[in-house]
Amino acid sequence: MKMIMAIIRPFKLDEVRESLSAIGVTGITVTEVKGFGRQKGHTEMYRGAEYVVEFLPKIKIETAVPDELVERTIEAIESAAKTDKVGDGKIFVFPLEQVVRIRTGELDADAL
Amino acid sequence: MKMIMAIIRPFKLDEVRESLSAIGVTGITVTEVKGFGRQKGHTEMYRGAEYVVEFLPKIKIETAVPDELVERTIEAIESAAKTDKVGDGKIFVFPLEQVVRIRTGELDADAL
Amino acid sequence: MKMIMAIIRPFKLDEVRESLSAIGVTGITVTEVKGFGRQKGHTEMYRGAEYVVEFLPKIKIETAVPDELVERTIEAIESAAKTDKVGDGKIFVFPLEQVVRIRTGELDADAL
Amino acid sequence: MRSDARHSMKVAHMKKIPAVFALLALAVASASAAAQTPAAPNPGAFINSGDNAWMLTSTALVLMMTIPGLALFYGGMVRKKNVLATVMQSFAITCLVSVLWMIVGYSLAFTPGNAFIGGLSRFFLDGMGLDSVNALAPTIPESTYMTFQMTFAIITPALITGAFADRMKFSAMLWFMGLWLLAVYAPIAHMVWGPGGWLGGDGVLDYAGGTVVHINAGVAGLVTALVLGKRVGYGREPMPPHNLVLTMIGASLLWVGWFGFNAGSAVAANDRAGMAMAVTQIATAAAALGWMAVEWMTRRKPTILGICSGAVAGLVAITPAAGFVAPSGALVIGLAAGMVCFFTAVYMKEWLGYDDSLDAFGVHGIGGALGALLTGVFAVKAIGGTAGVLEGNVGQLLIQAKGIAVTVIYDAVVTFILLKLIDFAIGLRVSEEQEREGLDVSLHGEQVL
Amino acid sequence: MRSDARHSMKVAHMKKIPAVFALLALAVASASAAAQTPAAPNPGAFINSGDNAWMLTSTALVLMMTIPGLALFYGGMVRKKNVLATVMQSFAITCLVSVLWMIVGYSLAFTPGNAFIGGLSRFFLDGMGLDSVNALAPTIPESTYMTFQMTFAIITPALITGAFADRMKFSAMLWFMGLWLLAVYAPIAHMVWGPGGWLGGDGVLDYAGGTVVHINAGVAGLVTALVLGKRVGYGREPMPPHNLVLTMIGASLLWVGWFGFNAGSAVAANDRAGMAMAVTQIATAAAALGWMAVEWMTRRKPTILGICSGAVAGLVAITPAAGFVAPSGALVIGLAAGMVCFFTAVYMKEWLGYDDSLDAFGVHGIGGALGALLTGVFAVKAIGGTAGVLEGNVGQLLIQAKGIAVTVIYDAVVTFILLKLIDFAIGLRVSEEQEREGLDVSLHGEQVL
Amino acid sequence: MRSDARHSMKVAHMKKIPAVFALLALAVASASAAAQTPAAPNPGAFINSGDNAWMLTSTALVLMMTIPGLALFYGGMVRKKNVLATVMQSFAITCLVSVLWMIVGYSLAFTPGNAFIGGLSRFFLDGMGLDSVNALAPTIPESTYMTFQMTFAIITPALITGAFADRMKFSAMLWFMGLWLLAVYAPIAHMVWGPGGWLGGDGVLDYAGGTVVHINAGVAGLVTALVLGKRVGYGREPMPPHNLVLTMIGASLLWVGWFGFNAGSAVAANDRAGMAMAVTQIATAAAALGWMAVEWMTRRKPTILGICSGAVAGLVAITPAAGFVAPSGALVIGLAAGMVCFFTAVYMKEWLGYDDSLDAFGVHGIGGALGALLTGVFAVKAIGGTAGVLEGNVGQLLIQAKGIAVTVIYDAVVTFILLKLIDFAIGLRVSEEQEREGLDVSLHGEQVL
Ligand SMILES: Nc1ncnc2c1ncn2[C@@H]1O[C@H](COP(=O)(O)OP(=O)(O)O)[C@@H](O)[C@H]1O
Ligand SMILES: Nc1ncnc2c1ncn2[C@@H]1O[C@H](COP(=O)(O)OP(=O)(O)O)[C@@H](O)[C@H]1O
Ligand SMILES: Nc1ncnc2c1ncn2[C@@H]1O[C@H](COP(=O)(O)OP(=O)(O)O)[C@@H](O)[C@H]1O
Repeated sequence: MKMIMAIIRPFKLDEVRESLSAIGVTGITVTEVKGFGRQKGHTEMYRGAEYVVEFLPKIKIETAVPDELVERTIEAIESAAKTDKVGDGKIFVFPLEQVVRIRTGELDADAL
Repeated sequence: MKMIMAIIRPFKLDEVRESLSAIGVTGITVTEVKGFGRQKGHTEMYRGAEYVVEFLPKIKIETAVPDELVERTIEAIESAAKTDKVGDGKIFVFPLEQVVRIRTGELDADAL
Repeated sequence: MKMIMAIIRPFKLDEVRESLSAIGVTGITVTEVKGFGRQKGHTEMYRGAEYVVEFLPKIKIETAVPDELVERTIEAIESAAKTDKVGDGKIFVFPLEQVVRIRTGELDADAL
Repeated sequence: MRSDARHSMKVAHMKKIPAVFALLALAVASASAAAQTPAAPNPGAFINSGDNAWMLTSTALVLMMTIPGLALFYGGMVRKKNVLATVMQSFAITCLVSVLWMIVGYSLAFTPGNAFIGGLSRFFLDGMGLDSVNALAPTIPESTYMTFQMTFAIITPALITGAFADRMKFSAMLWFMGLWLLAVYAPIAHMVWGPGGWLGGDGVLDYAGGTVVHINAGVAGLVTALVLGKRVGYGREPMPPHNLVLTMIGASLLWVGWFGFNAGSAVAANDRAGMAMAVTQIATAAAALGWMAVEWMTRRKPTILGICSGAVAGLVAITPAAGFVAPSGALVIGLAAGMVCFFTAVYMKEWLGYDDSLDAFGVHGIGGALGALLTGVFAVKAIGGTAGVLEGNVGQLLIQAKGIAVTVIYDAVVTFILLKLIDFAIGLRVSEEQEREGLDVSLHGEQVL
Repeated sequence: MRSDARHSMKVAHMKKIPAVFALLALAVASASAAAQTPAAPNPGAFINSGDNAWMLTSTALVLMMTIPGLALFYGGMVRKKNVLATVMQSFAITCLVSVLWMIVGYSLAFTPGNAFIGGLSRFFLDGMGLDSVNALAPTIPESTYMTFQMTFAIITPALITGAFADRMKFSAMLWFMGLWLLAVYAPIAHMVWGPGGWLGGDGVLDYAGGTVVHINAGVAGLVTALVLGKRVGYGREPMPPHNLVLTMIGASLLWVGWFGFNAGSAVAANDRAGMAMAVTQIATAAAALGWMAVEWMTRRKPTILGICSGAVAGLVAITPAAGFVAPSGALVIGLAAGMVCFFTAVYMKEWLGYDDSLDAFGVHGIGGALGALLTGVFAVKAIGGTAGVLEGNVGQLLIQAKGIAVTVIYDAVVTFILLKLIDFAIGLRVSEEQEREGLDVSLHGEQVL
Repeated sequence: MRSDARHSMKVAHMKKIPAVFALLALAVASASAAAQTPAAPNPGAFINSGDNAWMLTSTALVLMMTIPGLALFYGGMVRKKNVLATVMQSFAITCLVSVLWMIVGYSLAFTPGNAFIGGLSRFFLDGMGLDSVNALAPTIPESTYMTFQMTFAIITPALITGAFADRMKFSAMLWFMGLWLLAVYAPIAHMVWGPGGWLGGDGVLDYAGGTVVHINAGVAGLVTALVLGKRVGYGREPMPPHNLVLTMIGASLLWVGWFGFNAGSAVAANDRAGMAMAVTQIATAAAALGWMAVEWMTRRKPTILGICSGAVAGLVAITPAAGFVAPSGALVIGLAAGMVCFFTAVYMKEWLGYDDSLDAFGVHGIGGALGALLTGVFAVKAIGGTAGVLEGNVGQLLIQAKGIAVTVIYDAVVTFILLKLIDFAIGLRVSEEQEREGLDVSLHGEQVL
C-alpha cells in the first residue's frame, strides 16, 4: 500500500476526483492548503502597505491505494490536473505500513 | 517511531483526544479536511442549480508515537471514534525516520 | 528524498520560508492546523458556558527535499522557528518514494 | 377555481406545507371581491405629517430589528452549521406574520371586540382605506398604524426562536408560530393595548411591550425549550458561538431599531417620544455596563457577548417603562436589568438545567418582568400620567404584577397545548442525524462556505 | 490651470481611468464660478416639516438599499474570490452616479425639456438654492428632492451588476454605468416621471419605479449577460453562493429601505405614504411565502436564498403598484410575483441558456413587468386616482403594456450599442486567468481572508 | 447601603474596573432622590412635530454610525484575532459615554456656564422634564436634543480607537475614554457650539463637527499612537485587513448615518437640512472617486479599502461645511479631501513613521482640518449666513484656522497628560504575548471561528 498525496489547483479538484473514481479509487481526503513554489504570487495593497502574497491557494488530496493501483492513480491525477502552466503541482508517494477502517476494524487492503 | 494519521468525524474529536491522553499520547496535530468515500454526501440547491456535495467535513489527526505505543494508539482512536455507521473514517500508519523538538533540539523519542 | 513536515507558530511562517529559500528549498506547502501538546490553551466564556480550548493555532509546513538537503533544511527550520518557549513545535522526517511534477511529468529529484 | 387547485395540492402535502398557504389561497379568492375599498370623502385632513413621518420611520426601524437585527443576533451565537437555519427562522416569521396580521391578526388585536379579544371588522383589512383612522392613533393613517403594529407582531414570535435554536423542524416552527400569533399574541396584545382591553383598562402600564412582547416571548421560549428537550451533546460538547461579529451587528441594530419601538410607541413625534428615546438610551447603556461589570468581577474577563446581552436586557427592561419614567429611573432600571439578567442567563439556567439555547427566557422573560415591575416603582406622574411606588402609589406594583401573572399563565398553558398538538400531528424535532449534520444542510440544503 | 494638469493626465491613462474624472476636472473648473447661489427671498415658507422629515429619512433609507443592502445581497451569492469585486461595484456606482447626477443627470430627468428628455437648467445644480422647489415635490426643498431622486438613480445601475457578476472589467463597468445613466436612465425617468414626460402624460402608472428602475435594470442586465457571455466553467463547475448570511442581510436591508423607496414616492408623509408602506409589506411577505412554497413543493426544501429572492421579487412587483392598489390587491400581486419569478429565475434561465449570474433579469425584469401589468389590473380609484381592470378600466392594462414595451425596446437597443462601443474601445471582459484567480485579487489586489 | 457595598467592591478591583462604576454607584444613590421631575405646565406647545420627527430619526442614524457602523469599519481592517476586541471598543464606548453624558457630559457642554465650559444645571439631567427645551434647539423637546448630542459624544471617542487598534488594554481604554470625554470633548464642544462658547462666539464655523468631532478625535488618535508605540511586528510582518466586507458595511452605514449627522445638525427638518444632505452626498461621492483615481494612477489598482476610505474622508471634510456651502463647493471639498487624505494615510504615515493603525489621524484629523479651512473658503452667505473667501470674506479663513489651532493644542496636551496618568496608574498596553495571541482571546476570552 502507498499513500499518494498530490498538490493541485483548486479548480481541478472535481476533475481529479472523477478520474480517480473512474479507475476505482474510492476514498480521498482533501485539505485546503497554501503553496509556495515557482508560480509567482500576487501583490495586495492596503492603504500604505503593499504585500507580496507568495502563498497561493492549492488543494492537497491524499488517497491510500494498494500497490497495484499506484501507477494508474498517478497517471489519473496527472492527466486530470495538468494545465501545462507553472503551478500545476506535484504528486508524492509515501510508504504506508498499516490501514484500519474504524467502523469495522478491517485491516490494510480491506480497509481501503 | 510511527506517525499515526486518522480521519474521524468532527464531533468525535474531543473523545478521541481524551482517550489518547489517557494512554499517554501528549502531542496531536489536527486539521479540518473534507472526505470522500462510501458515506454519501448531500444535495444543495441554489436557485436553478442543484449540486451534489460529495465531500463531507472530517477531522484529520496526526500523532507521532514511539513504536511501543502504536498498538494502543490505534485501539484508543478506534474505540473512541467508532459509531458503527458508514463514514467513521480510517487510521493510517506511516514510518517516521526522525523527530526534532524545535525548542530544545531534542531528537526522536525524546522529542515526542 | 525525504518529506520534511514541521509544526510551527503561525507568526514564524515568513521567517521560516525565508530561511528555507536561503538554503535553496524552492517548494513548500502550508496548512493551517490546530495543535495540542505541552503548551497550555486558553479559556473561553460564553454566558453560562466556560470552555478550555486546548487546541492552539499552528502552521504545518511540508517540503520535499533531496537527501543531501535534509540536514540543512532541519537546521534552517529550527533556527528560524525557535523562540525557546513551550509550543515552538516539531519537525518530522518521512521517507518519500517518488515525486512527480504534474506539469512536466518530471520525476523525483527533477520534480522538486 | 384557482383556489380549489391549490387546496387539493395542500391536502396532499399536509405534513410539510404549513397552514398559511391554505389561508393564502383564501386570500386570493377574497382579493378579487375585496378590491373595492370605500372612497375617501375628505382624505388626510386628520393627519399630522410630523407624527406620520415619525411613525413611518419607526415602522422601518422596528422591521429592521427583526431582519436583519434579531436574525444576526441569534445567528452569530449558534454553531456555523446552523447559522442559515437560524436566520431563516426570523426571516420566515417576518413573512408569515405579515400575511397573518393582514388577514386577521390586526383585527383581533386592535379593533373593538370584548375585553379579551378584538373583532373581525378588519378581516383582510376590509374597509381600511386612505382616510381610515384607528382611535388608538388619531393623528396618523390607519395604514401606518396597522403596519407599525405588524412589526411588533413580527418580532415577538421571532424572539422565541432563541430558546429552541438548533433542533426544531422548520415546518413545525411555522405551524407553531402562526398558531401562537393568533392564540397568544393577539389576545394578550388586545388585553393590554387594544380598545376595551381588560388589563389596560385595569391600569397595567406597558408602554412598548414589556409584557405583550418580552414576557410573552420569554415564557413561550421556556416552555418550548422544556418540551423540545436539550440539544444533542448539550453539556458534553462545546457549542461556542461561531461569529460574535454577527451578534454585535444584531445587538446594535436591535438597539438602533428600538428607538422606533419605544419612542415610536408614543404614536406621535411629541415630547413623550423624545423622553422615551432618552430613557431607552440611558437604560440600555447602564444595563450593558452592569452586565459587563458583574461578568468582569465574577469571571475575570468582559466579553462582547456579555456587553451585547446586557444591552438587550436593558432594552427589554426599559420597554414597558419608556413613556413613564424619568432618566434617573431609567438608569436604575438599566443597571438592575443588566445585573439580574446576567445571573439568570449565566447561572439560573445551569441550576435549573433546561436548554434555552440563546436565553430567550433568561433575557426577555426575566428582563421583561423586571421592567414591568420597576415601571410600577419608577413611574412619574408628570411624564406618563401615572405615579409609581416612589411617588407614593404603592398599588401600581400589584397592578403590574397582575399583568405579569396573567400573561405568564395564559401564555404557558396555550403554548404547551399548541406544542403538544403539533408534536402529535407532524413532530416537533429534527432527527439526531439531521441535528448532527446541521440544520443548514439537512433542512435547507445550503451552507455557509 | 489645475484642470489642465488633470486633463493631460487623463489622456495618458485613457484606457484605464473612466470618463468621470474628466467630468470632475470640469467640475473643479466650474465650481469657483458657480459658488454664488442666488439668495433666498423668503426661505422655507413652502416647506412642510413633516413631509421634509419623511423625505430626508426616505433618502437615507434608499441609499441604504444600495450600500450596504444590494452590495451584500449580491456579494453573498458569488464565490468568495469575487465578493470584494462585487460589493465594490455597488459602492463605486453609488459614488459615480452621485456626481453625474449632480452634474447633469438630475437636470436631464427632472427639469422641463421636451417629452423625452429634460433640460439643462440645473446643470451642476446651477440655481438650486435654499428656497428652490421642484413642482413635482411642492412641499419640500428641491435639495431634498434632488437627493431623494439621486438615490433612485444610484440603485438602478447597481441592480444591473447582478447580471454580469464575476467577469466584467471594473473600468469597463464604470464607463458603461456612467453612459447608461445618461443615455438610458435619465430619458426613461423623464418620460415616465419628469415634467412633460411622454409616458407619464399618456397615463402609464409607475408609482416608485417598476418600469423606470426594475424593468430598465433587468433588461439592461439581460443584454449585458448575453453580450459578455457565460462565466468560465458555468454549468460544469459548482458556483455556490459563498455566504448567504450576507445575502440575508442584504435582502433585509433592501426590504427595510424599500419603505423609503415606495412610501417615499408619495413625496410627503401623507395617507398615501402610509398605504404604500402597508401594501409593500404585504406584497413582499406574500411573495416570499409564494416562492418558498413553490420551491418546497417542487424541490423538496425551502431555502434562505429562495425566501430572500421571493421577498425581493415581491418588493419589485409592488413598486409600480404601491400608491395605487389596496392591501388585497397587494396580496395577490405578491403571491404572483413570488411564484412567477421562481420559475423565471430557476427554470427559464436554464431553458434559454444565458448566464444572468444573480438573476437581475429573472427577478427585476420579470418582476417589474409583472408588477406594472398587475398595477393596471388592481389599481383602485379611491387610492391613486386611477381605476384598474377590476374596477372596469380595461384600457389601463394596454397603457401599462405600452410603458413596458417602450422601456424594453429603448433600453435593449441603447444598452447593446453602449456595450459594443466600450468593448471596442477598452474591452468588456477580464482575461480567463483573472477570472480563475478571482476578481478580488486580480482587479483590486485585495481578498477576504 | 447598596452603593456602599459597590463602593468597597470597586476599591478592591481598582486596577481593573474602570471609574465609571464608581459614578454608576453614585447614580444609583442619586436616582431615588432625583425621581421627582417637575410637572409640565403646558407640555409640548413649542414642539414642531416635523422637526422632532427628523431629530428622533437623526439620533437613530448617528447611533447607527458608531454601532454597528464604525465598529465594522474598523473591525474589518484588523487581523482576525483582534476583530472582537475592536468592535468591543466601539460598543463599550457607546455604553460608557451614554451614561457619562447623562450624568454630567451634556450639562458641561450644552448648558450655560462660561466661555470654556458649561454649568452643572443638568447634572444627572436634573430638571429635564417633558416640557424642557434647550435654547439651541427651540422647536424640539430637550430630551430629543440631549440624546441627539449624546450620539455625537459617543462617536468622537470611538473614532480615536482606530489609532491604537490591536494593542491597548481594555481597562485603560475605558478610563482614557471616560476622562477624555469630560476633559477634552465637553469643553471643546462647549467652546464651539455651547451657549456663550468662546470659539463659536468668535465666528468659527463648524456645522456638524469638523473641529469638535474629527480634528479632536484625529489628534487624540495621533497622540495615543505615539505614546503607545507601534504594534509588535509592525513593518516586518504583514497585517492585512482580514475582512473588507465588514469594512464596506461599516463605511456604508457611516455614510447613511451621516445624513443624521449633517442634515440633523440643522436641528430641524428645514431647507438647510435638505441642502446639508445634498452637499454631504456630493462631497462624499467626489472624495471616494478622488481617492480611487489617485490610487488607481499611482498604485495601479483601485481598491475597496481605498474607495471606502475616500468616502469617509469626504464625509469628514464636508462635516464642518455642510450647512454653509453650495453643491459646487461641496464637489471641490470632496475631491480635495479624497486626494489629500490618500496622501496622508498612504504616504505621510510612512514618512513620519508612527503607527496610526487604522488612520484615525490621517483621515479624521487631516480631513477635518481641511474641511474646516475649506468651509472658510466656500461658505455662501445665502445658505449659512456667513460668506467665505470666495465671496470676499478673507478673514473667515483665519477664524477657521484659529478654531483648528486651539483644538489641536488643547487636545494634544490634555490627551498626553491623561495617557501618562493612566499609564502610570494601570498601564496602557497589553503584554507582547497577549498581543501575539490576539486581543480577542487574551482580553475577552472569545474568538471568531
Ligand atoms: N518541494 C516541495 N515540497 C512540498 N510542496 C511543494 C514542493 N514543490 C512544490 N510544492 C507544491 O506544489 C505547488 C506548485 O509548485 P510550483 O513550483 O509553483 O509549480 P510546478 O508544480 O508547476 O513546478 C506549490 O505551490 C507547492 O504547494
Ligand atoms: N483510501 C483512502 N485514502 C484516504 N482517505 C480515505 C480513504 N478512504 C477513506 N478515506 C477517508 O475516510 C473517510 C471515511 O470513509 P468512508 O468510505 O466514507 O467510510 P468508512 O470509513 O466507514 O469506510 C472519507 O471521508 C475519507 O476522508
Ligand atoms: N507527538 C506529536 N505528534 C504530532 N504533533 C505533535 C506531537 N507533539 C507535538 N505536536 C505538535 O507540536 C505542537 C507544539 O508542541 P508542544 O508540546 O505544545 O510544545 P513543544 O514543541 O515546545 O514541546 C503541538 O501543538 C502539536 O501541534
